[in-house]
Parts: sequence; structure tokens; C-alpha cells
Amino acid sequence: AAMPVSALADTSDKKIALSNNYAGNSWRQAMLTSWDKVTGEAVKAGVVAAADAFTTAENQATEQAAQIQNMILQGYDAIVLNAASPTALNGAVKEACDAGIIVVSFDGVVSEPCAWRIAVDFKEMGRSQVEYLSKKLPEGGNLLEIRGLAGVFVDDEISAGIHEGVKQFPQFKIVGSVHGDWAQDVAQKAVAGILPSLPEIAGVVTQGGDGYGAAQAIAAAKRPMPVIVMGNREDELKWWKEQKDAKNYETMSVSIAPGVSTLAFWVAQQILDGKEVKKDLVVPFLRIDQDNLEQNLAKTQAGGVANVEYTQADAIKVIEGAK
Amino acid sequence: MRRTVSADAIRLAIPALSLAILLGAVFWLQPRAMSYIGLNLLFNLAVPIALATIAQMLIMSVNDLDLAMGTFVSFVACVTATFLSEEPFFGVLILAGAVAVYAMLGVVIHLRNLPSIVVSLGMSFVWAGLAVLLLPAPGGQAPEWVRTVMTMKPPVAPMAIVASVVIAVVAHFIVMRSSLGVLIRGVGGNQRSVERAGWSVLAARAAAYALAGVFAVLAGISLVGLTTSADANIALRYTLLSIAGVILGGGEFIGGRISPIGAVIGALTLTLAGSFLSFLRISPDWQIGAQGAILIIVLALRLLLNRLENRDKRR
Amino acid sequence: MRMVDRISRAPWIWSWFAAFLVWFATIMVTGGASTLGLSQAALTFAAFSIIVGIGQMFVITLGPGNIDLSVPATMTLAGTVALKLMDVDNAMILPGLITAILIGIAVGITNYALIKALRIPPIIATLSMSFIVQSAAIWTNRGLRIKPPSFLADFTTSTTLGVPNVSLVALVISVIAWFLLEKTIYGRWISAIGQSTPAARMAGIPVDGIRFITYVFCAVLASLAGYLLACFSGGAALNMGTEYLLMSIAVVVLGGTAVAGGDSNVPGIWGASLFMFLVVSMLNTYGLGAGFRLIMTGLIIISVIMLAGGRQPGAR
Amino acid sequence: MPKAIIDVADVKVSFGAVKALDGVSLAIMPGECVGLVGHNGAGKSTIVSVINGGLSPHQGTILGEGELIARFGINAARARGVRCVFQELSLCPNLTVLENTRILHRHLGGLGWRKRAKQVIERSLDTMFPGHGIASDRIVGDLSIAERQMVEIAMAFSDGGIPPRLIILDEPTSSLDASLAEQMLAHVLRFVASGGSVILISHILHEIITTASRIVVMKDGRIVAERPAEAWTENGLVEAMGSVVKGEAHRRAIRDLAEAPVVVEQIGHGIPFRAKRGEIVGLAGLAGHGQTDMLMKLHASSGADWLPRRDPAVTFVAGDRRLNGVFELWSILKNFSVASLGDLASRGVVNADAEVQRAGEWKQRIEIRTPNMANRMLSLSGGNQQKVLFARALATRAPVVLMDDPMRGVDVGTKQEVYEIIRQEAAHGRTFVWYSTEMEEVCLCDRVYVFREGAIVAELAGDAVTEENILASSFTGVAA
Ligand SMILES: Nc1ncnc2c1ncn2[C@@H]1O[C@H](COP(=O)(O)OP(=O)(O)OP(=O)(O)O)[C@@H](O)[C@H]1O
Ligand SMILES: Nc1ncnc2c1ncn2[C@@H]1O[C@H](COP(=O)(O)OP(=O)(O)OP(=O)(O)O)[C@@H](O)[C@H]1O
Ligand SMILES: [Mg+2]
Ligand SMILES: [Mg+2]
Repeated sequence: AAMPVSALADTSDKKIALSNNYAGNSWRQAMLTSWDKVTGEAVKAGVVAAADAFTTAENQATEQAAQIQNMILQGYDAIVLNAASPTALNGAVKEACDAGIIVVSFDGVVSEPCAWRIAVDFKEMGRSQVEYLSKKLPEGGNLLEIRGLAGVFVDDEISAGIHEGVKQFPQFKIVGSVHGDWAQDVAQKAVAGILPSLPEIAGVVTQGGDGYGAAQAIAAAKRPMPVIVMGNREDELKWWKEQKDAKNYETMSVSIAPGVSTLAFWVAQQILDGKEVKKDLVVPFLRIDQDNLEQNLAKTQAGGVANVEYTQADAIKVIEGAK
Repeated sequence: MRRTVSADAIRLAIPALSLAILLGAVFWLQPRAMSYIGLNLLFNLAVPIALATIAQMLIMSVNDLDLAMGTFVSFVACVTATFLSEEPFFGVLILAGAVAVYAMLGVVIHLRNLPSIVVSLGMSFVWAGLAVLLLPAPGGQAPEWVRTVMTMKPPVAPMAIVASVVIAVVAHFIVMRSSLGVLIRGVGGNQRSVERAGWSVLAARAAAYALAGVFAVLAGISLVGLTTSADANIALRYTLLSIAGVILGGGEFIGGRISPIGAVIGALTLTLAGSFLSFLRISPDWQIGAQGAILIIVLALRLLLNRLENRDKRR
Repeated sequence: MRMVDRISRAPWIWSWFAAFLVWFATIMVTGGASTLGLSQAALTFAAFSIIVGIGQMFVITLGPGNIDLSVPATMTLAGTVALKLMDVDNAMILPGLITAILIGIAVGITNYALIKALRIPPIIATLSMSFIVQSAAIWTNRGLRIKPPSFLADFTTSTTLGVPNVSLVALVISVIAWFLLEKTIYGRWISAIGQSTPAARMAGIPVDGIRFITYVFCAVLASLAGYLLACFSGGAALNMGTEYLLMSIAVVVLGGTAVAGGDSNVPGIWGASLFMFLVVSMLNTYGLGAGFRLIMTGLIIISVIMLAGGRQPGAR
Repeated sequence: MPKAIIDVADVKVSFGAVKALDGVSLAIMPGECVGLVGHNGAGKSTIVSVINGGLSPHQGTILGEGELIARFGINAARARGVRCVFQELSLCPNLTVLENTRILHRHLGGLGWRKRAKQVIERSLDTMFPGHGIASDRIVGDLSIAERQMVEIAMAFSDGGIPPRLIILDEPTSSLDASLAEQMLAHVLRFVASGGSVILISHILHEIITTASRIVVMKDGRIVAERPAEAWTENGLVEAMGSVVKGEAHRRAIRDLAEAPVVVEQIGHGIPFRAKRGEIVGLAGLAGHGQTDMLMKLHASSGADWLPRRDPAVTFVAGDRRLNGVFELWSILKNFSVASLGDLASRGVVNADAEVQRAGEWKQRIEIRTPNMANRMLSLSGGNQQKVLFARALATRAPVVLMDDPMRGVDVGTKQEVYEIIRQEAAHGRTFVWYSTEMEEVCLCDRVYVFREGAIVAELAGDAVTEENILASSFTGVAA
């Protein structure tokens, strides 16, 4: 990788930790793999001294708070954080900041002002789904909404965005809403349960990781296939490709790229390097459309998630862009 | 007078020993932990767990089990971060009501002779639902006074240690020294003999449940004091942690054999085990598994305890 | 009249009654148009709870304190490893199945080893074990979703004469379980152990052997359910077992099996599994939010146990 | 004339069809010790429960100091100074001695109760059992049976606010050795002399005669005789109780088993245990001195915990049937067949017809009184439950039968039948190891081991098996 030599001297003795709260799905696994790959090279190249990843046993804010406190003790210079809760870690994050540690949160960001945030506009992600559908189905129709895990921030945000979209495009009506917990099988079960009592569905708005489950349930019920917005998982893309080839099925797919962990890594490195960085950065979500489906599918690991990994240069671009 | 080491002392010695060994290992791996701030960081999240463990221990002392502990603490956390900080009066009222519900569960379980496992399983859904209604998305704000208490910096020892000691002493006093505690443990040990002495077992069980409710409420409040805000899923794992804590501390599922000091030590041990693992830098794949392994190892020490105790008895 | 009396005292009747009520309330929303679709969906998804529930029931029958919390992790490990091994190849279906079952056997053996040799209470032993198994699943599979072989995918998602195939599998397993419990020595023995372990020992029952077999049986059923579920939902996921932890316990208890042990009930598991699926569907259909849905579920569980339970003295 | 502390008149209590008390009237005067004797199940414990308020009679009145007490219950009784030492242990094993004292004395509460409880119990222990060596902060579960019984008795006599006035002792000496029993009885006499009252229940008749001032004999829920103690002899009591005259009639002929092979053996400290083929070996001694442990050990050493055995080596008849005998949720049929399922099944599948048939045969043979073997086990009376357990064991093919005081609650007629069955089976080569608390049964054995403090201290055979010899060795540990 091409790296500006100036950075080498400044951060080569710095240690960065990744605090992750969940490893139980393909997205998180891709995130960890990307981290491993990119930071491994960076450590080898001497950009930073260490970049260790930590995962808690259970998806719980309390456990992650303890993990962050341990990182403080371990003397890391920066903590890159995918948070279980936007607020419940604030106590621990504040302690880290007070200890002089740089905290960069991404994906699941934290609201503590001392931390940096690399956020995805989840609301916009929800709204854009309805916008896409309004172009695809100008006359509108009934929508089925699949939500994530109740009581979690991301779920609430995307759902709010979707409802905003429906307000903007009143030709759509949400006739059913189920919680799929971002899991294929849970979504499949929930959709199968509500489907029999729903009228004809024109579109399914989702949160990622649940599109294929919905498609399975709808196919099993022998219903006409609505436009299901996908979430960048390989199985979703593959299914879409099959449908596209067979029946010219059209849809779009949107999600946050797991490789954003590597962007957060580089941002942390830049901050350690002394760069002036704004507290709030935004990364675009990764969107796949009808025309670039094949291209993205080819790049995606079987059973994985469509991904983008970032370089130091990308990070600098994002930082500069925010100024 | 032939008095050897009492069974109670041995019961307490093993948990204390395993905590000491673990602490030694942590200090060795991470000398920085050996400081005022270090100890606080290691242990402050153990405070709510210790309180929840005491609550679970009270339920276990009357031969019952509470599978709703985690969701209840989450619910309390949500109440604390919303009502208690905005409308303290209503907040206190809701929490008092929650404690009353706990007492009532004790009454219902006793009167209808229901299995506590199932009733609490049902209640876990109810508390979770209420928590989601209160906080559909994470948020809320810890009341200022709670935050102040939890981040206090007392002289000599950090807050986490002071709080753990206070919890252990208070719980020891209530459960092991007070008349009520004796009565509750008596119900666990031999319900009939308590009845025959003219006590109301119903009242004793209700009291045990209510006390458990109080400790669980304190767990929720102190948790929010540390995290500053709450969410509906914040303490789900407290259910199993609290059971494991009681067992680690030398308690037993039936027979009213419990130890509050042991339970607090158990909670500290569990928390420390997590830190120990993260200092070991195990590969992320196996970090979860290592938690299981360490639980097994510490519990296997109990086998040793039982052997010692039996030898002592047979003597 | 006596017939009615006897049926109303059968412990499984409450779960069937509740399932029927909820089913009826749900189809009424569409004026009955959704009857077939809902019934098929219910049978399909209940099948998985039934399979894991039966395993859990055998363990719970062993008496107070016996429970297997490693069910979800076992499902996940069996599903992920089997699908990875089969790698979309129809010829590998049998080896995949055998691997899944071997995983179940290994988990069951380790569970009981912890319980017996280290005297760890089952609830903690199986919990610790589940962490280790979950780690193994992460390590082997790294979260990749590999598709099932096409034959299995078709088999698990299609119906025979309108009845979902997975529910037929569950039916076969239920019949076997019922036969084991009602007709064989093994069934008598686990019931005896559950009622009083000391008495069972003194009656010459090989208590340890039977408990061991039962834990293995439960883990094998969990791994089988994991295998089927992974094929059904188009790939194994690391979190696919999660919801079967509480589910497996809830269906057993709601189905009328005594928590205090010794008394198990196969038909009740069917009623309870259908009920657990249908209640979520009903509340979804009526558009209730997650909060109310959870509260209702909890209250319904407590009501059922109040109606059906409280008969046995000394039940815990 | 002083008024009676408690006066129950015409009390009736029945449990289902069993008339436990059928019109009993009993008045306890201050300063007297009433001895209460009667056969098993005569209703002694039941009248005790009525007097201490634990059981409200279905009919009859209860007077205290001559006044009718309308709502008599545990607390009313305790307020009058009525205390009870129960037949079975009723302390909380997980609590210390002084915490148990706290439970017993409701009025001991308030700050510093520990100190007061300690004083109360230690004063009482010191007076009754000087040199007892029981620290009041020890956990009851860690005490030996004798120590527990001492604690329980001392607790009953202790004064924790309400002075004791009437103390009921239900078989208090069953686990005490002779000197402790003497200490206790001496204290009873002192207590009575100082104006207190005692009801003493015991099966050891000389205790009753020497300690009581008045003796009441119960039989089948009624009082059948009542006289001052001086007017009774042991034989007179036995006759009044209606027990069958025991004697050589039941004695089995002495057989020569020297040639028979040894089938079970257990070597511990003390005399080694051996039983030969076809032998009936008795385990005697005071209750709780290791007889049941020995049976458990014998069972465990030849039991199969992991793999089912085709041919069971031993089988077991429980005495404590609630703990290790009965399967409560099951029918009589299933309870009967559980130990012999191997013989009733082919390839693991139970043959229902064979099971029903076998059960029918045993129902006839041992006269289990039930209309239908499919009824629940708990619908049987205790004695009939015990018969089912007998049938369960005898129906197996095991060559050795271990019996843990199995005749508890079995009526006299059935006992004789069971004795006969045992004799027959022994003649056919079965070995019986029989722990019994009833002397009559011990005397039926070919050979008897006497236990004391967990070890065998004496072995008696043939004519040496007599009540005096057994009693002598169980207290002194020397073979006669
Ligand atoms: N709770 C009960 N339920 C049913 N029957 C009972 C109950 N309690 C006592 N009985 C019956 O009442 C009768 C009297 O019992 P009780 O315990 O008073 O006898 P006892 O004279 O104390 O005998 P022992 O000498 O064996 O102690 C017995 O037939 C017994 O089975
Ligand atoms: N039907 C029953 N329900 C509950 N407890 C019972 C029942 N029958 C007996 N018991 C309990 O068992 C104890 C001992 O009973 P016991 O052996 O004296 O039976 P029993 O009535 O004397 O038998 P039998 O009438 O055959 O002589 C009783 O004190 C009582 O507590
Ligand atoms: Mg009695
Ligand atoms: Mg009797």
C-alpha cells in the first residue's frame, strides 16, 4: 500500500483496539475479517504497533462497557468501537476519553460528545427504499415492513426513515410490520405468519439480512413476488440474480459495508497522527442496483456480504470532505 | 470443645480463593490494574451484578429460581433513565409497584404451588415488553444523584470496592444476622418446622421476594448510574450471571444454603473472569468459548470444596 | 360425560385450546381466507420447536434442575458444519446428516460429563458448554451462509398432500418419542428418575446411564433441528438457534409436562408449539407493537400455567 | 383443685377412611408426666398434633385452664406454653443451633437477639446435658443425630419469653444412648417436680414406667386403659396395647447354614458383614446407627448405575418409602413392576399384558387392598403402599433382598403373612438382609449384627438372638 511516510514516524508505537459486541452474523464476521486483513497489513508495515480485535460473549452493552474499561487498563491509544447501544456505553467512553484515549465509533455510534462518529444515515437508508419503490411502482401499493431487533437504535432509525418515506410518497401504505431480528430464519418465520392475512403486497421494505427470508416465505405461500429491497448479503444477491435471469425481476439492495471498520481504523490512526478531524463523519451506504448487480455479486464471497475495504487515502478523503 | 473449621468457612474459602487467584493473574498480566483507578475499572460494573446476584440468592434461599432477573433489571434501568430522572415521584411509585409485584409473585407461587421457573419465565416476557414500551430505542438519562453516587471517588479504596463491601455487609446483615433472614432461610431449610413454630410461611416467602425485588431495583438503578442511559435489553444476561454468581459463591439451589458474602465474591469473580480473558488476548473466535471454559474451571473447584467438606464431616 | 371430564383434565388440552383460540382469532381477520396459508405456516414453523422441544422435554422429565441450555448453540454448530460439509452437493446429504448427529452426540456426552464428573448443576454446565459450542461454530464457519443442497432445500420447503414436509418429520419424531415414553422400559425409567432419583436408584434403575442417554438424545434432536432449519431457511446462520432457547423450555412447560419432572407429554408439545407461533402471528396481524406482544405472551404463559399447573404437591 | 393445662374432650380425627382418633379425651394436670403408649398407628402422634394446635380435630372440644378455646391453633397453644418435640427431626438443617432457637421462640426478636438466643439455648443444654459439647453457632446439619435430638429436646425445655408449661416428647430417646436418655429423663422428673407437665411417648416401656406418673394406653384411635404408673407392669402394658404375644412360636427353626456359600460381604471398621445363601440376617441396634447406610452400601456395591443388568444381584425394600420407595405420580401397577421390567419386556418394549398379569398374581398373593391396580399409588394406605414395595422386590429374580425396616405401618395380620413369605423364599435359597427396629422381627433372623455408631459391634446367632442381648450390645457395644 502507498502510505505517506510522514505518518510512519508518528503512530508506529500506537496501539489501536477494536471493541465489537457481536460476532453472530455474516455482517459482523465480514467486518472482523476486513479489520484483520487491513490492520494486519498496517501493523506489518509499521504504521501502528498493534490493532487487536475484541468481541464480547454476548450482545450486551454492559459487557462491552467492561471491555472498554479493560482496554483503558491495557493502555491502548485508540479504541475503535461498534457499540451495542448509542447511549449505554457513554459512561465507559467518557472514562476512556478522560484517560486520554481516542474513541472512534462506527456503525453503532455513541452519543458521548468526546467520541468521534462515523455514521451511516440510517434514516436516509430507510427513506431511500421507499423513494426507489415510488419510481419502480408509480401507482403505489401495499408495503410489508420487516424490522430488526426491538429496542435497538438502528431498528428504530431505519423504521423511522421508512415511515418518513411513506409520508412523502402517500401512494404507499404499510399493511404489516414484523420483527425479523436481522436474521434470515426469524424474518422468514415472522413473514410466513403474517402473510396469510395480508392483502396483495407490492413491496417489502427491509433492514438488511432479512430479504432472502422474506422471499422464501412469500414463495412458499405461492404469492406473486413483490419488489423486495435486499440487504447486500450474498444469498440475497444470488437469489435476485436468479430471478433477474428468469423473470427480469428488478429491485435494489442497500446496506452499510462491513469494511467501514477499516475506515474507522484509518480515521483513528489519522487522529493519533495529529490530524484535525471533525467529530461527525458520514459514510455513504453501499447500494447495489440492477445494472451493477453482477459486478458486485462477483466480488462478494460466497455466503458473505458485499463489502468495501478502505485505505488510508480513502480516510483522508473522507476527513477532508467533511471540513 | 472440638471445633474444626466450620463448613461455612470452607464454603466461603473456595470462592474467595478463586477470586484471589484470578486477581493475582490479572495483576500479573496487567500491572496497571493494581491501582486505585485500575481497581475501579475492573470492578465497577460488578456492582449492579452483585446486587442482582443478592436478589437471585434471596429467591434461591426459599428454594425458588427467578428466570426474569435480567429482564426485570432492564426494566428498572428503563424506568430509572426515564421516569426517575424526569418525574421522580412517578418513578419511585413505579419502582415501589414493581417490588409489590415481586412480593405478589411470591404469594401466588406459594398459594397455588406453582413452579417458580415457569412463572418467572412468563414474567420475563412481561418485563421485557414493559421495557420496550418505555424505551423503544435506547436512551434516557441517568438521574444526576445516581450518577454522582456511582462516580464518587472515596478516599483509600475506589467506589467499586467500597460499594461491593457495603453490599456484602448489608446483605450479610439482613440475610444472615437478622431475624427475617433467619426465617427466610428457615423456609428454605425446613418449611414444616417454621410452620410448626407458628410463623406464616406465606409471609416469609413474600418477604423474600419483596427483598429480592428491592435488591434488583437497586441493581437497575446502579447500572444506569454507570452507563448513563438505558435500553430495553441492557441487562438480559444478568439472569444467568446472577445464578452463576450464587453458585460460585457457594450457594445451593435448594435447602436454603446460601452465602451473601459468597454471592458478592461470585459476582466479582465472574466480572473479573471476563477481564482476565480479554487481557489474555485470545483469538476473537474463541473469546466466547473461553468464558464457558473459565466458568467450568471455577465451578470444578467446588468439587474440591465438597470433598473437603465431606472429609471434614466424616472425621 | 366421563370422556369430557377426562379430556378436560388432560394436561395437554390447555395448550391445544389456546392454540385453537389464537388460530381462530387470526383467521377471522380475513374472514377465513387465510385458513390454509396460516395453518401450513404454523405447521411448518412449529415443527422446529417441536423437535427441539421433545429433546428438552426428555431432559426436563429427569427431574428438578435438569435442563439443557446448550440447545441453540448445538443447533447452530450442527447446521453450519453440516452445510459446509455438504457444500451444495446432493451426494453429500447423508454424510452431512451423520455429521450433524455426531456433533449432537459429542455435545451431549460433554454436557453429561460436566454434570456428572464435575458435579456442575446442569443449568450452568450446559450454559458453559453452549459458549464453547458457539465459539466452535464461529471458528468453523465465520458467519458464511452456505446454501443447502437443492434436494434438501426443496424437501424442507415443500408439502406432501398439503402438509409441510418438516412437520411430517416432526410427526415421525413425535411418534417415536411417544412410543419411547409410553411403551418402552426407557420411558418408564426416565419417568421414575424424574419422580424420585433415590427411589429409582433403589429400584435398580441404571440412573447414570439413563440420564446420560437422555442428555445425548436431547442434543441429537437439537442438532437434527439445526440441520433441518438450516436447509429450510436457505443456509445456516450463527444466530439461528437463539430463539430456541426460551422456546424449547416454553413449549415443554406449556404443553403440560411437569417442571418437577417425571411426567412428560408429547401431544402438549404440538399444541404449545403451534400456539407459540400463532400468538406472534396473531399479535402481528392485529398490528400490535413489540412491547404489547411481549407482555401478552408473558401473561398468556402465566395464565396457562395457572390453569394447568399447581396440581402437584412439591412441584418447584 | 388445680385446673388442667389442656383438656381435650371426645376428639375425633380421620384421614379419609382412616379413623386416626375416635373419641379421645385427655386432660393434662400441672405437675404430672403422662406416659402415652400404643402400637404403631394407634394415634399417639395425632393426639399430640391436636394438643399442640397443628391439627384441628373434626369433632371435640379443647379447654385450656377450664375455659373453652374457640380458635385453638399453633400460636394459641404456644402462648399457653405448650411445646413439642416431634418424632421426626424438625430443625432447619441449614441454620445454626441458635438460629433454630430463634425460629422456635417467636418473641426472641429485636436487637441483640443472638445473645439472648445463645443464653437461652446454652442454659437449657447445660442444665439438661452437662458436658454436651455442642457450640450454639454450629450448623445443625453438621451435628450427629444424637446431638440434633439433644438440641431439639433442650430447645423445648428452654425459656425464651414464654415459660414452658406442657412439653410433649414424641419418642425422644430413639437416638439417644442410655446415659443421655437417663440425663433427659432425670430432667423430666425435675421439671415435673417444679410444677411443669410432660407427655412422654415411647416404645421403651421401662422408661415410661419409671418416669411417668400416669400411663395412658391407646389402641386404634381410642384410649383403652389409664392408670397411675405404679399400677402398671411391662407385661400389663403389652397386653393392654393388644400386641400379639411374642414368643418362640414365631421363632424359626435353627438351620445349619455352615455349608452355604457367602453371597454378600462388606468389610468396614468393626466386625465384617457376611450373608450366606438362604440366610436371614438381621441388622439391629438403636435407630440411625448406620444400619441404613450399610444397606445402601450393599446396594451400591452391586448395583448398576450405568448399564442395565440382565440379572439384578440385589433388590431393596424401602422403609422410608416417601424418600426412596414410592413413585408418586404413578399407578400401583407401575410402582409394582418398575424393578422387574426386564422380565416383562422384549427388546425394550414393555409387554402390557404380562405386566398386568404379574401384578394380578401379586395382588392376590400379598393382598393389596385396592379395587384396581391402575389406581394411583397414593390412594393406598401407608401399610398397603408398603406391601406394594414388598411385592416389587420379591417379584424380581434377585437372590439377595435388602430390607430397610420395611414393616413400618404394616398391620399385624399382613406382617404374619409377609414373615411367612420371607421364610418360604429363604428356604428356596434367597438371602434376606433385614434391618428392623422391632425386636420381634429381629428375633426371626438366623443371625443378627448389632450396630453402634456406624459400625458392627456384635454378632449374635441362633439362641443368642434375644432382646436382652441385643439391647445390651447396642448400648455397651459388647457382645453378650
Ligand atoms: N396426614 C395423614 N394422612 C393420612 N393418614 C394419616 C395422616 N396422619 C396420620 N395418619 C394416620 O392416622 C393413624 C394414626 O397415626 P399416628 O401417627 O397418630 O400413629 P402413632 O400412634 O403416632 O404411631 P407410631 O407409633 O408409629 O408413631 C395412622 O393410621 C396414620 O396412617
Ligand atoms: N393418603 C395420604 N396422603 C398424604 N399423606 C399420607 C397418606 N397416607 C399416609 N400419609 C402419610 O404417611 C405417614 C405414615 O403413614 P402410615 O405408615 O402410618 O400409614 P397407615 O395409615 O398407618 O397405613 P395402614 O393403614 O396400612 O396401617 C402419615 O403420617 C402421613 O403423613
Ligand atoms: Mg407417631
Ligand atoms: Mg401407621
